[in-house]
Amino acid sequence: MAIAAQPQMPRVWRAETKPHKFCPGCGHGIVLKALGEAIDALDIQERTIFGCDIGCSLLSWDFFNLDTVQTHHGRTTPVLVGIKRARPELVVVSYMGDGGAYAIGAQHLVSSASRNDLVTIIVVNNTVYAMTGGQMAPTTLPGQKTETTPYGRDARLTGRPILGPELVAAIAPPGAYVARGSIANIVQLKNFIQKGLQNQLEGRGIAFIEALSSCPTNWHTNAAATWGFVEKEMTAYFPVGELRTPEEGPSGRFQEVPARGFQS
Amino acid sequence: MTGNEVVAWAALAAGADIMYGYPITPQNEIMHYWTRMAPKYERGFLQTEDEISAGFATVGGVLAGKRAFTATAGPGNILMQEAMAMAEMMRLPTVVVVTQRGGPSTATVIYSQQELNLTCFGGNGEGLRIVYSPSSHDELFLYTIKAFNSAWKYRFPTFVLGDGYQSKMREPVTIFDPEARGITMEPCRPMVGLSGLPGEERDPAHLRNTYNLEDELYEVLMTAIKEYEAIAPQVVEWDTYAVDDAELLIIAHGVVSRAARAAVVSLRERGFKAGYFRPVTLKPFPAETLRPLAARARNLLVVESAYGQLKRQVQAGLYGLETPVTGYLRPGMGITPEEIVEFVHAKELI
Amino acid sequence: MRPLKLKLEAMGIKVLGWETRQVTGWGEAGTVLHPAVRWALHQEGDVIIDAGYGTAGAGTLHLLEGAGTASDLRVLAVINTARPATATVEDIIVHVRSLGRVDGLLNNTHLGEETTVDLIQAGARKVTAAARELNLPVVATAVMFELASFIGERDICGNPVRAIKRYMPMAFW
Amino acid sequence: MDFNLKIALAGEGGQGVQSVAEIITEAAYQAGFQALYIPNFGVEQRGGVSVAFVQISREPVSAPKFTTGDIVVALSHRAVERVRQYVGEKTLLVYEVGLEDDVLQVYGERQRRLAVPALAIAQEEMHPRVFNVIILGVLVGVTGFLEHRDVEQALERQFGHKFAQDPDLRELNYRALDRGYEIGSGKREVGNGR
Repeated sequence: MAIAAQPQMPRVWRAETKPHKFCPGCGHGIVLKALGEAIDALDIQERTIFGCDIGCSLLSWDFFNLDTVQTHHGRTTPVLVGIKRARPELVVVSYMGDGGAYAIGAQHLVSSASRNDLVTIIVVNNTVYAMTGGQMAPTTLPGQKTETTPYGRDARLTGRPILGPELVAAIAPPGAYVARGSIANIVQLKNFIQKGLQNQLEGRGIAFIEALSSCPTNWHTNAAATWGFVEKEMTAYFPVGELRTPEEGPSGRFQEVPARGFQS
Repeated sequence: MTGNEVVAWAALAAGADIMYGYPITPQNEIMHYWTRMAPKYERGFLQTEDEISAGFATVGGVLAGKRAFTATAGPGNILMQEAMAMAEMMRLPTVVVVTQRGGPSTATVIYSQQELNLTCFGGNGEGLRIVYSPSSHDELFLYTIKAFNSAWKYRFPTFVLGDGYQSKMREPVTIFDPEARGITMEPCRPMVGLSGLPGEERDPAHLRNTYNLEDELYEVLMTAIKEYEAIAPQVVEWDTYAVDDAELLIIAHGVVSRAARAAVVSLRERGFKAGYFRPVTLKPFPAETLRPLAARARNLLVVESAYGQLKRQVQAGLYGLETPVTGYLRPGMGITPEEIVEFVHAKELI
Repeated sequence: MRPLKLKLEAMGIKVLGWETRQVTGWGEAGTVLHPAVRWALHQEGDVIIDAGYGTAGAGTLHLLEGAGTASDLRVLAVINTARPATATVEDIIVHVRSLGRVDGLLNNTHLGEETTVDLIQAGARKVTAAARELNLPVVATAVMFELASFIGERDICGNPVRAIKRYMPMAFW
Repeated sequence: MDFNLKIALAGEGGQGVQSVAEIITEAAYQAGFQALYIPNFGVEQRGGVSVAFVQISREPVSAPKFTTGDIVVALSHRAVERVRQYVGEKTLLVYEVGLEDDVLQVYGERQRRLAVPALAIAQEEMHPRVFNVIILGVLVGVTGFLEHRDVEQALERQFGHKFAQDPDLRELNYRALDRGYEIGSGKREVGNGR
């Protein structure tokens, strides 16, 4: 019997819940593949806890053969930080969209970055709130049409897209790992995520990886236009690459100071 | 010691593993004492960026199988409700100590009993929680320990509803090792980070709070509701004094019940047949116990430092009874025995 | 359409889309696309695509493989003049122009159970006037079965009448 | 014996009324009484009048605050006005003698009262920092239910770390306590708990 060649699934993927339910052309499947391969490569399936947010990321709640908790919108990082502080031997992955990371959960991101929490955060940036039907997100590009910016995002009124990795890179103490990958380069993305997990395993600090991703359903784009948007429009605003390796200090103003206190 | 110190010692005695918290008055000293003791007893602490995070990190702590808790008040209690709604949905044994302050909004940092509604019914759900309302430092100690046990035994989010007065006042307290009093701490078990390779040696734990269909949610909720109703008789607690022949029943909870009890003593000394009833658990509410007592009385007086939050619970619990219910309602104000006695006479309740 | 999926399938219509129970958290509201939708134009037989509303208008069709080249694809703007946003000829013209590719209009003027013949005919006049300005045909006026006999085969402007049974009230929205 | 002593103390921040309240509560508890102390905390604690409520009883104390005090202590101009709501007909008002005019103006001649020259004693005979310990001594003296030993132990608990650094300080505090006690015991009318 002839069988069409099937792309290899990462070991940690749960076959019983495949095919997954993301839309055709959605980037989530690719990001989760990169994550799966990274977990496989590090052989940490038995001690990895996966947390997903609200938004399309929640569709990954039964995606892996991993203990998984689906949390509230923007609250995945605090839950996983809570787990990590209680059980430091576990590896925790906080998975969410750009809305959860940069809007409703921004305070948690900033604070976890400042604390250098031992958590690996993966943010899927598709420039829209997809689950709710394509509203403007913190990452919507200037001029981009969404359901709440029907005439295009006017940056003077609604601000410019948030640069998440740049933000984290600016404030996280040494030991942090920060990168922006893209579904257009899955090998590189997997490499970034693996380094991010490694960073947690070594107890060095926070790991933050943004993945440029696609939402053809809410972009209303065909395959060619989808890839064009990810590779040209998005990367023009969101440059891909590593922003911080653990050896580097923050890109923002930062001065290493010895511990100090009041004279008693 | 102060009540906040009592809570910290109680959590330590209960074997709490980790506290997550965010500063707010009048809760702060719980964190202060905990952070001083935690390293000596190998317990954890994380100061979070807000109460939303403190609540969710507590959720994370219990998911990891640890006796985790947090403490808050007023506006912080509002933010905490988001995580507690998740705990309610997912049956997570979180413990929250609330030190009520004046409300609404920022109001005062001092004292009130205005967080009864929020603590019992906060969140977008049915209020499947256990809420203890202690009235003394001895009880604050006891019920903080009990909160951990009830939470882990019954798996409903559990609250100790204190207040600013209890937090800040100093009175004698006897602290003890629960084991020495025959109290066995309910064991904790993790919900994630289980042993065995998921997918091969066991199924992965896939925990969610989101459902697809009305029917699906309904089934989950009704299971929880029925369990809550089934355990309620084991959980519910109350206290009474001089109720057997009471013509006037004074009902109060928390620190106010001390004034209510003293008022009853004072009325009895002068020959008036007054009695006192105190719900120790506000959720579940001891309506079944209160009903026959209330039916026998000629008047009911609800005394609270809020404008009818307890009174509403009492009236709901006594629906159908004809005994008139009067309220001495002082939102955000402390209440003394003398005031209650004066009110009783002024309104000719006895 | 998700709530109607099983009912329509019982009538012999193949519905490309998820059932509500299959997708966690989307309820009736999510815009998740079933993979089969992408290949809808490659199906045998008549294919009806409900593109819904939205800023993309007919641009939603970009999600379908072959939408740009399918020779027999027709895009119809369904107009209900009882809706405030398309209540006047001018508003209908603006609306249709905002949609992108449109090949014809369909007068679907109604007020649910309270629809009257006069309302439908008034709608037909507006839609026909707008179509003339847009240089598009009016392919039909939709009339619920109960009223179809009062109008006949053509509406007051001479557009063909399509008698319809309304299923959408059984959908969530 | 029915014994439920209610004391309210008020003064400016830094006058040490909370310390006095804490020490007397601690001493009462060590002496076998039930005792409850609650500060009037909150926004007022910065820049406002600092008020402390102490209750000492044989039975567990009921409500943490009270309507009328048995003894009310006012140590500043603002405090005299602030404690008005706690002063009843039978209340003994204890105050710094320099506030005599304020007290007479607010409470009149008929109010039971005890003026204490604490400021003068502290400044002239001792040290300004023991001002509040003199007041503590007055309270111990006027109530008479505490043994000297209980109060000294409570003082040690509160200030022991300071005494260790400067032994003269202990002697100074004990002297202040004695001096206040003399003044107070001359006016012993309430709280004869033993």
